[in-house]
Parts: sequence; structure tokens; C-alpha cells
Amino acid sequence: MNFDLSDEHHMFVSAIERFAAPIDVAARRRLRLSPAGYDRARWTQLADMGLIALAAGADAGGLGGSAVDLALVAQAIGAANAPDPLIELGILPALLLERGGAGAALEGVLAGTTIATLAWTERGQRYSLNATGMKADQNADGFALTGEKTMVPGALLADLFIVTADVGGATACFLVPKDAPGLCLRAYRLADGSIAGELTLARTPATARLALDNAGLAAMAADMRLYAAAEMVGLSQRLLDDTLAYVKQREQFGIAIGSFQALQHRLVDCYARQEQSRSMLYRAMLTDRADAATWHRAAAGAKAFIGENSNAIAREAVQMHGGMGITDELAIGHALKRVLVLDRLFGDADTALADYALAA
Amino acid sequence: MNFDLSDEHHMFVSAIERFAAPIDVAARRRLRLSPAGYDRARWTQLADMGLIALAAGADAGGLGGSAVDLALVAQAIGAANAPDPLIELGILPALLLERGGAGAALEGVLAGTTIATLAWTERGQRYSLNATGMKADQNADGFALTGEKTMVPGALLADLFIVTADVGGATACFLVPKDAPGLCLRAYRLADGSIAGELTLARTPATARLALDNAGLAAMAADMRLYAAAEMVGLSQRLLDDTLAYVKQREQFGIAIGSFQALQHRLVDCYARQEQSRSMLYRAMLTDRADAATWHRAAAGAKAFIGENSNAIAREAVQMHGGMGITDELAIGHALKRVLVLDRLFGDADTALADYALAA
Amino acid sequence: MDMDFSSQDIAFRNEVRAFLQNNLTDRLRDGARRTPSVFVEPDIGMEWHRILYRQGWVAPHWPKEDGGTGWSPTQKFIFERECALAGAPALSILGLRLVGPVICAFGTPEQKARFLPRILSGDDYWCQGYSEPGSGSDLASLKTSARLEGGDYVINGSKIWTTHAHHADWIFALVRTDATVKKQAGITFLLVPMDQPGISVTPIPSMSGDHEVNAVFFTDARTSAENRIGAEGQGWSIAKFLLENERGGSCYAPRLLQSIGRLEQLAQTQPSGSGGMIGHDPRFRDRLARVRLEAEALEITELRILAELAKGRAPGPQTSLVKLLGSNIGQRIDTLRLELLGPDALQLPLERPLYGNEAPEPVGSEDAQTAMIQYLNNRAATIFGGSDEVQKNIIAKTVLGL
Amino acid sequence: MDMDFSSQDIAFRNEVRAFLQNNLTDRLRDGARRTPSVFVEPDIGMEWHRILYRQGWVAPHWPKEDGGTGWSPTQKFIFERECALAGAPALSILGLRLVGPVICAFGTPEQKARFLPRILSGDDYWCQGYSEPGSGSDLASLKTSARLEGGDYVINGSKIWTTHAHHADWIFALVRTDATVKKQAGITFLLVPMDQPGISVTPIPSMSGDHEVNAVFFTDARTSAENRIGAEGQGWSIAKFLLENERGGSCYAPRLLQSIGRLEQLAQTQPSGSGGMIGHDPRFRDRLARVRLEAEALEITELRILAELAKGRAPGPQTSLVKLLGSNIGQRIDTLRLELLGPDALQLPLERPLYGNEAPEPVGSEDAQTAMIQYLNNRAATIFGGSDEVQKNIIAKTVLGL
Repeated sequence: MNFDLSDEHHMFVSAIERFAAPIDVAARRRLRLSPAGYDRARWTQLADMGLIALAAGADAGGLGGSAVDLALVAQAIGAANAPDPLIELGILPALLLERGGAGAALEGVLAGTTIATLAWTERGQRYSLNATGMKADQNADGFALTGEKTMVPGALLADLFIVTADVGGATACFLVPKDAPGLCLRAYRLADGSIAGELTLARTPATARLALDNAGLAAMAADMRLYAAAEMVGLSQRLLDDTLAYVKQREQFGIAIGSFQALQHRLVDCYARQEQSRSMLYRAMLTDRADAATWHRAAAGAKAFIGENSNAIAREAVQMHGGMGITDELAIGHALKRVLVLDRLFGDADTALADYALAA
Repeated sequence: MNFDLSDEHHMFVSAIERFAAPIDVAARRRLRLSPAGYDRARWTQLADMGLIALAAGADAGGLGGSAVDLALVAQAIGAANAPDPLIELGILPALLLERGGAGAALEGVLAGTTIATLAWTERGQRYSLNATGMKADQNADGFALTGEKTMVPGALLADLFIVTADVGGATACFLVPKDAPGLCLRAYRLADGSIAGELTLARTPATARLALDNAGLAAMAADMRLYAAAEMVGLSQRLLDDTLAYVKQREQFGIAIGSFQALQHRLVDCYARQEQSRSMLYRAMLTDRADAATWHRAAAGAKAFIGENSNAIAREAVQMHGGMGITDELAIGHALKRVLVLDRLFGDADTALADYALAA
Repeated sequence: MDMDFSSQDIAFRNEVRAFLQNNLTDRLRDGARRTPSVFVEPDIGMEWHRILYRQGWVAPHWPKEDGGTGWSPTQKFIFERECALAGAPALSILGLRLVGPVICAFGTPEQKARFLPRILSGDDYWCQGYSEPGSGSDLASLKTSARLEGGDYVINGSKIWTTHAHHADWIFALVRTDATVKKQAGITFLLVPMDQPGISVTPIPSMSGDHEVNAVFFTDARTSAENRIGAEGQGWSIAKFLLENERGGSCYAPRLLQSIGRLEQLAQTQPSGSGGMIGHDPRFRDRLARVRLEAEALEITELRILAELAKGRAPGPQTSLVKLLGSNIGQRIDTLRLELLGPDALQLPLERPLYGNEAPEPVGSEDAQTAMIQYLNNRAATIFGGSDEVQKNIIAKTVLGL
Repeated sequence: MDMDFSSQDIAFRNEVRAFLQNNLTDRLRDGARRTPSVFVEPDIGMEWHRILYRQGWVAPHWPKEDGGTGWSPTQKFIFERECALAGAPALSILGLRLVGPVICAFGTPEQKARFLPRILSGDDYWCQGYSEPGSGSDLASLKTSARLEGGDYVINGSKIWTTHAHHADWIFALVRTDATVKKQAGITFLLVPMDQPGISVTPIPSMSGDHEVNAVFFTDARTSAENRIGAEGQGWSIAKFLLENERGGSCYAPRLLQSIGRLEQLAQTQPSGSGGMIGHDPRFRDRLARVRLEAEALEITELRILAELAKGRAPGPQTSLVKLLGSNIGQRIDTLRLELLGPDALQLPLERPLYGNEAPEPVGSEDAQTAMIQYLNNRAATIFGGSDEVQKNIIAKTVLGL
């Protein structure tokens, strides 16, 4: 039994800290306010650090990082309040393309030269993975896709869309390049400053179908729940640390507000939540993956639990920062908004909690 | 618009205060520890004060109190932490017998000479009013009842049982005297110190069937929810008042514990709950009864809301009293236990809240 | 006991309803509904302000002789409630509820004549210079200074969280005129014109992307000594008078119940993703029901305070209770709205305004377009105007005697 | 990173499991399960105590030379966990966890020889004289006095919340031997025989109807000066040493998870009254799931502390965190049990014990018979052994640096 980071883990974490350090809040705002909500050059640097390649096995050209490695990386991204959509645009497509056998596309994704994104959300399906509003019809040349998706991450960065669609009642994944005929994208901004999109396809030909069934999609969602939870643990640590620092230096009535007992007890509640979140993250990331049901359940539970705790810590962080907390000028607001987005990635707290409870 | 008590209401309230004052905690314990959990002579006094008669109309030999009158009486019983089961053994049977047209039985109940109780709870039906475990079979002489009931209030005091039973799919009410053949009673103690019973009937003849259908039972339950809520508002006021008094005089580290800000803010939360509970009680008791659905909904909502608040205040009262709070030697513990019972009378918080939400 | 209005009050209510029916245009209602920030934008707010001004109803809280309506507490309550129920824009409180009553109570006849009519007509837009970077809850520690030079006060320092300073013609400010006495005793209340070189305004962007509040910097800014309200050193008691008004909003419930009603409608039409609608999920349904109960109770709590006022009794610190409850219930509603609207509620458009012809197309629905902005902006509800913590300190001390 | 035990530790775990399988009788398990008070009744507890004594496993927390097991922190944890999972009775901590380690650490060789073997064997039953009516969280303000007369201390005063004083042979007590110095400096730690005319014990009935705690009155009670642990005035540092042990329980999760598992079973068999079982009501189901997640997280929090201990690092005030979390999760479980069991959970029998041949027949089920007693008794979990408020003060100061 050992909960200390290995030397290699320490290396990842410090690499991310160094990478994120120059991006202060003002720089983060500028980056997020840019048209695509992010910077492609920065993405290349991230890939060059090998952080995307961690998500794929050595056979597939990756660095073969484990779920533990990836979770610790995601946590470090959160703790640094980094603006990088590593989990949505890096880990997620890498996992899907490797597991779906799309080696050529994977290579570009790992190198950071291709940005791929998964289009799965449908308005009428809320957080369900079942595609019903996008149909794939087989023809002589392969598949053509028709339908609508919403909340497609990184819409203005993506070169390649991985689109879930209904094929005779099952949900399958198809590759559609951004310049495919019939593809129409309407971009909009999300709470974390990233740009998402509504994607409409009209008889748009897919360049490939991934070798991935519903179970494969469910496994990807479980992975993503873990990494979203990990990033939230990092974010809430940052929120708590910044708030502790603030209440120690902010004075009212001649004394630091951190000396008020009512705030102290609430901060202890936040601390307890954070320690419990961290424990739950460790539990989920160290769960044996031999049995898919057990591991999916652990990921669902961790996401529900950590999402609730991180939101609670974020709200307290804002409240204790007073007026400063609701500006866009501190990490606090940025972290709160990122938590709101991650908490709803592949299911909000109600959805994830129900998945956990029903899998018992 | 007027939320002040009328002179008449003030009169009721002071009468109850005077009646309850001699029963300090030690006396209350003795009374509750007695075999029947209560004292029949005290019940007669209560009846002599006209408090049971309030529940019936003048035509039926009562004093014609309104729902507002009865709610204020129940609230005063709670505020006094009085040990008197007025709502279960006084108001409830009076309402049922009057509405069900059982004038002769009603007379004794109003006078306090007959104690009647409603046997409605069934283990398999939880908080539902539908009787399925007690069947009424019609024969030449009337009805004979067979089945089981649980949590029958005042089991060892009751002269007369009003028993709900299934008659061809509908639920009806029957009168069964305590010495009826085939009646078997097993008494047990409830959290508030009262004695309830498991009642078994085997081909027991009923002396009468009340002229009351399912709607009549539902109306009675709505009434009882209001009065249970009212008694809880009184109890939580008492819990809050006692706790405020305690934290002002109890010293630790040389100062009153009420000067600790963390306790102060929690006490403000309790105060806010209590004010909101009182408002909700007023809302429900002043709701126009012309439309049954509206009024039943208001009663369900009030009970769910007030139950939650009263429980929360009771838990804080115990916590802030420290060791003294968990003894049986203060009003605190007695009030908490009574709240636990009332919160489950005619449905716990989940049941009442669902009734409220579904009636929208 | 009863909770009914008198027949005179019902007649008044009907008069208000008829007026609203005839004067509250769809444009105003739409602007109000689609303004997710705490303060309504001036174009919408001032248009409604001028309509009420023409009716003589713009300042119910002023003395009748100064341009108020002469309404009873109950009538004021009914008016506020009906405006909320009809979806009318909220008026800026800065002139009408904050500095106006101060001038009515403490101003000279000349000051009243100069300032009050222009507040009533909407010709002057005001902002408030209270908080400073180092002085939030501990307002009396403020440092912005003013010294008398000839007939002018010369002002140096800065104010923060100044709502709509970028729209304002005037600022009312607390300044320190004497640093040698007890901190509360050295404070003076000044009215200062915004359009002068000594004042600069810097936006403070909120995390929702809105520009509502500002930092205001005073560098040898000037105002005539005639613009001092009350005496030098009287500023603290004026400030307290004003804060009571700011915290005195006692009519949260109608707007809260309107919002809840909207969520109930939406819950019947938003698919849960697992068959049926979100409103049928007992977990969400019960959370929404619990918030409704809280708001229904608050409605009566507000009526109980009104009943006290109507009897001529001072409601006192119970307004703190209403502020505390109202703002927290509002935040619970915001959270439920985010839950309800699912993925669409993650959008956070930066364009403003969201009403009118220039407004961006919403993703999914108009409700979804504003849900996140409302959630983020309304975090301020428990911070500004006396934070939750300040309200709890007040109640603990004055109501509970702790 | 991993959360696996080593193969040696797994071998130890198997040894413990085999022992439990062979020695933990149904009678003991039943007695433990049906004891709804905080402390197990002595007949059950001491029977199990003697079985462990014979095995040499009764005092894992003592130094090996004094009769301890010589186990590593991980082995101690595994033993505690396996006992919890097997449903073993909890041992009285008063001798083994509280006064025993004090005597090991501060006692003379003579004191060790006299007291330790009888604690190990179970021949002496102990109780604790710490709190006084006026001294709860502020323990150092205690007033019970002792003065040396010849070779004896003569003790006057009273103690409160004395668990099982009515069963005890000895009490360890903090007394004031010097009222002229700083309050912490005048305190001495004495061992006092209970069977003497100067001591009287008065039950304090709990609201559950249990008799666990007492008031103990000292009227010229005596104990030999040989029964003083440490020096005069050293009592406060001994008390702190002891309180660390009391608060040091770091293995809440296994018992909590056992209780949750039981509720999950019951939820599948308790009719909801509206068709189906309570466990299918998404509201109840989710509340139960949330508590399970909290307990699962706590299990890892405990393992994280254990991992620190196993590396020889002091876990420090993290035990306060575990106490805070464990007691609150326990209370949430109690509340869910009441909800789950519906009307039957309102029964509150006053007969004791609830196991054995004399036990009253339960109404509905055995779970229902004890649910209310557990709920009521366990309100103490957040009060005794350092209240929530005290734990939060400790964490705020020592962990968060506030």
C-alpha cells in the first residue's frame, strides 16, 4: 500500500506546473477570449511534452500511460488551473481511436498535428450515450451521416470529428473530417471559455467507422468520468488553497477574516470534502479494471461524489472571496466555471449517481 | 391581513400553558414511564377544558373550533412540550366520528369518557391509507373484521378502535370496542414514550361502519398533517428557545458558548428555519378549504417542510447542549423524540413531499 | 387571523394590474426577462422608469411632499408584487431607493430642489461610492479622502464594486474628511459629478462576462461644498440610514415564485435522456418542490413583516432575514435551472444585450442561453448589500441577543 | 501507487480471519449486533475480551513488553478491520485504549505490575473521571480536588458522563492538586478504587432509555499516593496523551460499510407502500448511494493515514478528520435507517438487553427494534470524545493554519 507519487509522477506534475505557470489569470482570459477559445501552438507544445501520447499504448505509437498516470496528469492540469482541454481533445480521442483501430488518425492526434473531437451529445438525449438524432446509412461507398449534435468540444479547433450515430438501433462511431460535404458547424462559447459547437450533418460521408461497440463507448465514458473527476480534484485543491491564502491575508475590522470561527468551521468542511475527494479519486483510479462493471461503477461514483464536493468548495471559495470572487480576475472564477463544465461531462451528478446506485 | 392571535386564541394558549406548567421534565418522564404511557385522569381534565370538544361542530355537541383554532392549540401543546396526545386521541377520533356520523361514540370522546383511536397503519402499506391487510366481510349481523394493524396510538388507553379495512377494494372505517371477540392487542412503546399497539382481529364483529369514503379519510389525513405540523412548530420553538437560553448561560473557556461565531451562525440558520416554519404553518392553516385538492396539497407541503425544519432544529439543539442534550433530563430530548414521531404521522417527509409535488 | 387584503387594497391592486396591462410593453418584459445580470440595463430600466414617472409611481418610498406616492406599506408591497408578477424590469435602486431617500431626509431645501426632480424624471443616473479595496464588510475603515479647498471638496482615493459607474452622471460617496477622530466620526457624505477629469472609471469584468461593476479612481476630483449632505462627520449615520434602505427589500417571494413556476413548466418539456421528462424524476421533482415550499413560506414571512409595518410597528432586523432567505433561495433556483437545462445550460455567451435585434441566437432555448449567466451573476446575491455573514452577525446580535 | 496489502499482511489477515471464524460465537455476534448503545454491555464485551486475552491479542496498542502484540500499524489496522467485518463486539476502550497506554507510558514498574495484568485479563473494569458539570470542552477548568493526607489523596468533587461507572472497579481521574497555579499546571492523574464509601454513583438516563453514563460524586474519597500516575501537576500532559488515544480511532469505515450493506439489503425487502420496495425509490436510493460513497472515501482516507503511519510518519491531527467524518457518516446512516424502516422504527423499547433469552420480542423486525435506540444514542458521537466543534477548532488551527 502506497499513496505517494512515484518519481515519474512527480516529473509529469512538475512538467505541467512549469508549462502552466506563465499563464496567469490575465493570460488565461486572453486565451479564452480568442476566437477559438484556445491556441493551436500551445496544443502542439502540450503534445510535444508527450502528454497526449500517454493515452495510447506503445504499440499504437503512444507512451503507454496507465489510468493512474492519466488521472494524475488531469489532476495536475486542474491544480494549475491550466486552460488546456487535454482530457476532451487529447485523451478522449486518443483512447477512442486506439481502441477503435484508427491508427493513422491516432498518429496525428498523438503528435498534436490533428485535433480530433467526439460529437456525442444530442439535445433530446441529454447525457445519454445513445445516438438517436444522428443516423448512419450504409451505401456503396460506406456510411453517410445525417442529423444533429450539440456541445461538441473544441468545435473551432477540430480537424476531425468522431461522430456517434445510430446504425440499426446500435450506436457506432464514425470519422468525419471538418471539410466533409454537408457538414455545418455553429460555434458557441461554454462557461469555461472553450468553444463548443452544434454540428449538423446532411448525408455527410464518413471516412471510417471505428471498431467500437456500445460497450467500448461505455468504457470510454467511464475513463472520461475518472479524468474529469481527477481534474476537478485538482481544481478544488486550487480553490481551497487560494481561499485559505486569501482569508489569512484579507483583513476586516482590523483582523484577518480567517480568524472568524464561522469561516474556520466552513473551511474545515471544505478541507474534509477535499480530502474525501482525493481519497475517492485514488480509490477509483486504483480499482482493478479486470471486471468492467466494477470499474465503471467506481468511476461513476467518483465523478458524482467529487463533482458535488468540488462544486461546494467552489461556491464557498467565491463567497469567502467576497466581491473579488465574482470577478473574472482571479483563478477562483475560472476554476468554478471549469468545475461546472467538468461536472456535466458524460453525465451530471444525478446521472452519474444513478449509474453508481443502479450498478450495485 | 392579520397574523396576531385573537383574544380567544390567547385564551386557549394560556390555558394550555397553565395546564402543562406543573408537568416538568421529571413528571413527564414518570408519566411516560407509567404502564399506559399516560394518565387517564389527566385526559379527563383536558376534555373538561373543552380542548377535545373544539374539534367537533356545535350541532354535534362540540365547540365548533376552526382549523386555525385547532392548529394554534396543537402548536401550544408543542411549545409547552406537553405529554398530551391531543391530536391523535382527541382531535383525530372527534373529526372521524363526526364526519362519519357516529354521534353516540362522539359524545363520549368529546367528554373524555371514551378514548377512541384510529388503527390504520399496516406494515406492508407503510404510510399509505389503503387498507389491504385488514378485511371486512359482510354477514347477516353486519361486518366482521380479520387482519392486522400496527402502530395503533394509545393502545392501552383506548376503549374504542376505529379500524380501517378493505371492503371490496375500497377502504372503510369500522368501530370495534376493546372487548370485542377475536381482538388481540400487543402493546409496545414509541419514541415519544406513548404506548402503541399491534392489533389483530379475527372475525371480530364491528359495532358500526362510519359513513366515510376514501375522500373522507384523505381529508382527515390532511387535517392531521396540519395539526402534526402545528405541534412540531411549537416543539421546535421550544427547542430553539431552550437552546438560546442555554448557550447564553453555559460557559466554556471563561465565556458563554453563545459568543462563539460558529454557533451563532448556526443558531441564525435555526432561527430562519423556525420563522419559515411558522410562516408555512400560517399559510396552510389559512388556506381556503373550498377546494379540497388545494388544501390537501398545502397540508402535505407544510408537513414535509416543517418536519424537515423541526428535525434540523432538534438535532442542533441536542448538539449545542452537548452531553446534557442526550440525556432524558431536559425538555430537549423529549421534544426531539416527539418530533420524530409527529414527522411520521400520516406520512414521513418523503411521502408528504411527493404528495405535495404530485398534486401540482 | 387572516392573510387577505382589504377591499380597498384589492381595488388598488386592480388599478395597478390595469396600469401594467396597458403600459408594460412586450419589449420591456422581454428586456427584463433576458437580462441575466443583477441590474437591468439602463435602456430598458430607464424606459420603464420614465413610464412610471409619468404615472407618478416612480418613487413609492419617498415622502409624498418630495414626489412620493403617499401609499401605505401594504400598497407599496402590492405595487412591488404586481410589478414582479407582471415581469416588469427592476428599476435601478441607486437614485430612487438609495440616494433619493437620503436627500429627502438629510438634504437642504436647495439640495432637494436641485437633485430630487432629476432623479424622479430619470435625467440623472446615479452610482454609489461606498466600498473600497480594503473596506468591504468593514465599511467604516474607508480611506478615500476629501479636503475643503475654497468652496470645493478635493477628493483622492478609489472606490470599488461601483455598479453602472460607466453610465452614471453622479456618484454619492462616503469620504474621510477627518483622519484624526474615531473612524466612524470622520466620514462625510458627498455628491460628486462624474463628468470631470479627476474621475476615471475602470471596468471590473465579472466571471459571467458582464460589465456591471467598476473601480472608480479619484485624483483631485472636485465637488462643490454645496453638494455635501448633512454635516461633516455625519456620513456614517447617513450611510447606516441608506444601508437599511438597501437591505430593506422585503418582496423577494413573488419573483422567486415566478422563476420556480417557469422551471416547473420547463421540467415538463425537458427530456431526461432515459425516457420521460426531467420533471418526472422524483429526485429533481422533490428538489424543485422543496424550493417552492421555501419560497411559499418566504411569501408569508414577507406578509408577516408587512402586517407589522401596516400596524406602524418597525420590522427592524427582520429585513436581514428576508435578504438572507431570498438570496439563498434565488441561488438554489439558479442551481436547479442549470441542472434542468442539461448540456445546453453550459453555454456562456459574451455578447450583450441578449434582447433586441442585435441579440445572438440562443443555443437550444432562451432559458438555456441565460441560465449560466444568471447562476454566475447571482453568486453576488449573498455577497453584496450586506453578505450572508454580515446578515447573520446582525441577526445573532439584534434578534437572538447573542 | 497502490492500495494493496503485502503478502505478509495478507497472511496475517488470513490468520485473523481463521481465528475469528473459530472463536467469535453466534452469541457474541448477536450480542454485538443487538446492542444499540455506544458501549457494548460488559457481559458480552468481557467475554470477547477474555477470548482475545487468551489468544494474546487483547492489547494491540500496548508496547510488546507490557503485554502488547508487537504488531505493525498495518497489522493493527487489519485486525481492527477484520473484527469489524466479522461483527465482533467492540471492547471497552477504558482500560485497554485509555488508562492502559497511560500506565505503560507514565507508570512506575510497580504500577505496571499491579495494574496492567488485571487490565489485560479483564479482572479490573475501568471508568474515566474527566468531564465535570462545568468542564466539558474546556476540560482544564475542572474543579474536583485532591489533597495529600498521610499516604492518601483525599478527593472531593464530582465527575459527569462517566461511562459504566456502575460496572467499574477503578476510575482514573483528573483532579486539581494545586489551585494556585495556571489551571493546566495544577492537575494530577489519579487511579481510585470505586468500592469505597467516599464514592457514589448516580445514573444519568439517556433519551434512548439506556443507562450508560453516570455522575460520580467524591466525598472524602481516598486513594493511596502510590496510585498517582506521574508527578503532581503532570496530569494535563497525561490527559492530552490519553485524549490523543481516545480520538485516535482510525478505523470507522469497515463498520460503517457493514451498516450500509445491511441497509441496502433491507431496502430491497421493505415495501414502499406505493408499489415496489423502498430501495427502488430513486430519492432513497440516491441518499443511500451518497452515504456509501462517503464511507468508501473514508475507507481510503483511513488507508492513507495508515500508509503514513506505516512509513513511520506521525498522522497528527488527521485523526480529528477521521473522527469528524466517521461520526457524521454514522449519524447519516442512523437517519436513513429510520427512514427506511418506516412506522416500525418508531418503537423504543426500554427493556435491556435486547439479546439473549430475556430480550423482548421485536415489533416488525430486529432491525426496527434497535433503529431508534441507535439513532438517539448515536447523537453522542458528535459530542463525546471531542465534539465536532472541538475537532473543527483543532483542524482549523493545526492543519489549516487559521
